[in-house]
Amino acid sequence: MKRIVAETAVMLSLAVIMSLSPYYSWLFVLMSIYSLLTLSWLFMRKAGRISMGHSFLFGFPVFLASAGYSFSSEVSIQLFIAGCALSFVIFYIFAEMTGRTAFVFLTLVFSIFVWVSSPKLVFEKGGYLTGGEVGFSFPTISQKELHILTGGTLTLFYLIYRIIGESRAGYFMRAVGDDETASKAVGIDLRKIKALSILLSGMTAWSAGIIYGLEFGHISPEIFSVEISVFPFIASLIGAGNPFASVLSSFGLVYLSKILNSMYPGLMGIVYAAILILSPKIGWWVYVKGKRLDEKAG
Amino acid sequence: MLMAENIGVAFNGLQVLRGVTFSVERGTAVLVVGPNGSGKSTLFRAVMGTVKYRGKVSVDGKVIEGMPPHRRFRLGIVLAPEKMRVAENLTVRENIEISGRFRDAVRIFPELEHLKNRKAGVLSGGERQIVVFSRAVLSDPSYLLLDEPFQALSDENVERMISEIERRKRRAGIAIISHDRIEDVVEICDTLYFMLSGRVRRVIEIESAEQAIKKLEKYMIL
Amino acid sequence: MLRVNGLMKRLDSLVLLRDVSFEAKKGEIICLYGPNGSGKSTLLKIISGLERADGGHVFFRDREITNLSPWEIVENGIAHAFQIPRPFRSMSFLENLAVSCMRYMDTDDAFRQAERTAEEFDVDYLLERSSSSLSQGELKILEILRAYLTGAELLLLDEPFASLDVENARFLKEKLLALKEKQVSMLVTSHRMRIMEEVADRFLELKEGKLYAHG
Amino acid sequence: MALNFLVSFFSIALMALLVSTNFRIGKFLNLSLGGLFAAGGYIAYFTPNPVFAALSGLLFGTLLSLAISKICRSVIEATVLSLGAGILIERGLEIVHRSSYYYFVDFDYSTYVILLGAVSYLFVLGIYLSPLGLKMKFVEEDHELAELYGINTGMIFTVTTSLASACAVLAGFLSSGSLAISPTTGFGYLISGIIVSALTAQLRQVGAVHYLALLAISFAAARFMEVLI
Repeated sequence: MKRIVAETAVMLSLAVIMSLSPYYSWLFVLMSIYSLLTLSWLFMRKAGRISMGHSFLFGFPVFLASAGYSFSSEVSIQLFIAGCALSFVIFYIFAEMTGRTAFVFLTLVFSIFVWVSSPKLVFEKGGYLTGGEVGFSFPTISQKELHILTGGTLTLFYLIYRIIGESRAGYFMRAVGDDETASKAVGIDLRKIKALSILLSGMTAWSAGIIYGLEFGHISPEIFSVEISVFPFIASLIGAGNPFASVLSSFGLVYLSKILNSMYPGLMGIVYAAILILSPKIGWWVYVKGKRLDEKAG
Repeated sequence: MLMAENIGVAFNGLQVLRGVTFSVERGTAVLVVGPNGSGKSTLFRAVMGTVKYRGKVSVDGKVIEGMPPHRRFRLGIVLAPEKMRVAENLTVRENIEISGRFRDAVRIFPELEHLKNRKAGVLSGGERQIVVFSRAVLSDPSYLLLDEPFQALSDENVERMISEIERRKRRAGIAIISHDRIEDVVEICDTLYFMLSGRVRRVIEIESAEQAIKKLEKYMIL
Repeated sequence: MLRVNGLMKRLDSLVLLRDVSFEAKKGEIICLYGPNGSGKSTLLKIISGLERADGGHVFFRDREITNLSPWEIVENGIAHAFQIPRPFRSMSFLENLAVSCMRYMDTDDAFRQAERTAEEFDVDYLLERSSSSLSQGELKILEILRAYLTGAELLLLDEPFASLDVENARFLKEKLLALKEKQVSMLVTSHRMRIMEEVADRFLELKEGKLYAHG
Repeated sequence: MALNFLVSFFSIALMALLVSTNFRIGKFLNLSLGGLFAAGGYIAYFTPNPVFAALSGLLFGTLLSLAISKICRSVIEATVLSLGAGILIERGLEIVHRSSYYYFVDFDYSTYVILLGAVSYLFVLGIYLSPLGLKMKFVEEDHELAELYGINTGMIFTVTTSLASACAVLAGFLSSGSLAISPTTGFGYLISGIIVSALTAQLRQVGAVHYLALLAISFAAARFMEVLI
């Protein structure tokens, strides 16, 4: 418990310090969005599912909402809710349909599919074409409000993550993450736990999506890009699976990408690529856990 | 002679084999027994090169360190792996023809003839075993490693297998891991290795089947 | 208590179980033996819901439980222990046991219950060990106690003695007898007849998917 | 119109073939093929030489397969590594071109894609119908078993990955005339290839039959997939 309080205190003080300058406030919001994305990914990872298509969970509702915003705020809200429900259902169906390995492929391929096909969404509005590669606009709020909203959301979901870890649901999620068959055999309702972990993951990602929209005032198909999909994987790889370290490494990665991309656009992509290529060497813990015991018992 | 000296294997930091020495001469057969998890299969796989190991493996005096399994195969070492490993989506015929002529297999096990176009994945355990066994034997190995060949096998086929092993033994060295039918297998073997938690605990020269079984019963429940 | 009636299982064209029927009484230990591939494990998996039956019925305490999902069957009081132990690898011995109890009690009570049970069975020295550091014999104990702690009245044990040496097998045998004193019924597959003769009340032989009763 | 349809049909069929061979023989989903395709377009823009395109693909494929066999132990690891390689190419290309987002080349070889696709299919079918076919089927089914029976799986893996990479670069090179070239050009092709080969995999066929089915399904899917590419 002490540790959770200390970790939260660190995050809150970061939030306060970074609110002092407008640039850093903007950066803090961006870092928090990515940290939320990582947390969201960790919720699913806890129940044993490695998602490589998290950009879909993160981007789909807010993408729909921004398309709806071209018409009215009501349509936007309705579409957002529909997007949340739909993305939850799709991920749940994926998790029911597939084992661990196939889930990685399916989510990855699906998110690339959405990324490639989302620019096809174009419609005419008041004589102008909107959508396509450019995307849609989204309402904004003042930077101060956004800063407080973001800091609050991040702290909230971090606390939820940590508190769930100590609870019955958290133990069940870990058990399912370790071995689905054995979990069934000790009476854990696999469907419920899968649904729970996807729901928690979704709630985190959806909130991050809204904040993303509010921060940029604009959503383009790039919200589904492969880089966003693999970001949480990379961040938790560097954070060695520890939630606090993963949140901090998300902060660090965003900061690094700002520095590198201002030196040379695309440079951060090279860093991501290098980490992915070396991941079997440095991220053994991500992969190794899924393996069954009899493989090593020979 | 096929010789494995001081073989050590570790998976994820867990020692599965700790300095095992093991050898088979041409013209002899050895039986390896021990409880599950004692490292028998891992020993065979180290000899075949499908797991990483420390130590030295040599065949007919030639050291074969760092050689991938397919080159060891070409030197005449053949492993019939455990768990009835067949290529499930290929037919019985295709499964066997990878190493030799199908009709030679039919000569040992006549029932293969009417199974030939069936996919290996739908075979029963016993049928799979004869596919695994004939595939290994047909490549005419100098050293044959059989991992649990008698599992789930009918009595008739056990006899066919044992007489085929006896026939092969004249020219080849044969090593067998078995839980089942130890009384029958001991009859055709010359040496018995008893393994426990990654070590060879006893090497018994078999003089008669009864004597060997008696010694073995001190260590395990048969 | 357990009644199995005309159970059938096919795999493509292959018949794994044909018309298997038997009954088990409370507190009884039944040993199921037979050659490899005769369908022993499949039978256990069907009873515990891990595999589906293609025909026939399973009743437990007069309720039909055929083809329910595994967690519903655990709810009814049947638990399965695997042949190759499947511990939750990120957890300690204690946590593994506690997870089992959490189905019906809150987390703090679950940990206390797990500790108490470990003491009862003289394995409390293992509590803090991580499950990846346990030996084969210790893993078997973990597997069986974890199944017991789901609140089961019938345990399905798949080859509990298969990978144990003489010493560990004796140790495990004592634990099974201790469980028997608590009136837990067991259906055990094994081909180590000598040790089973000291434990089992009754033997059933499964051969090519058919069941034969023996003294 | 008919010609256009044939071009997209063979583009999709070719990508499906590359994805499928890599997955079945190499045991990984090769996600670098999209990046390689885009790289083909860039080569067409800067040094319009098909031999150079093919050779650079071959070199890249060889490096990729060596990296995978050195450090990867599972399908997922290999797939993630290939994704990293794909992003590496894509970002590399982004750094190469800074002036504008799209490039256009002033020649159009895109009809040759039909030839490349047809030749690739004939080549693969030929191998599967030859005595080498049984060995390939064994590699598809079970790497270790194939290795135990004297098949050099490492060599087959390297050759398959290298040839597939060369093919992907070449396909991108030939298609460049009909495309707006950008670093992410290849993803549409890649994703259609993956979808087609995933659909075909549901039929659970092996050997030559599988590749014929792949061609048939590409034909059926070409109309729907055209929008993606």
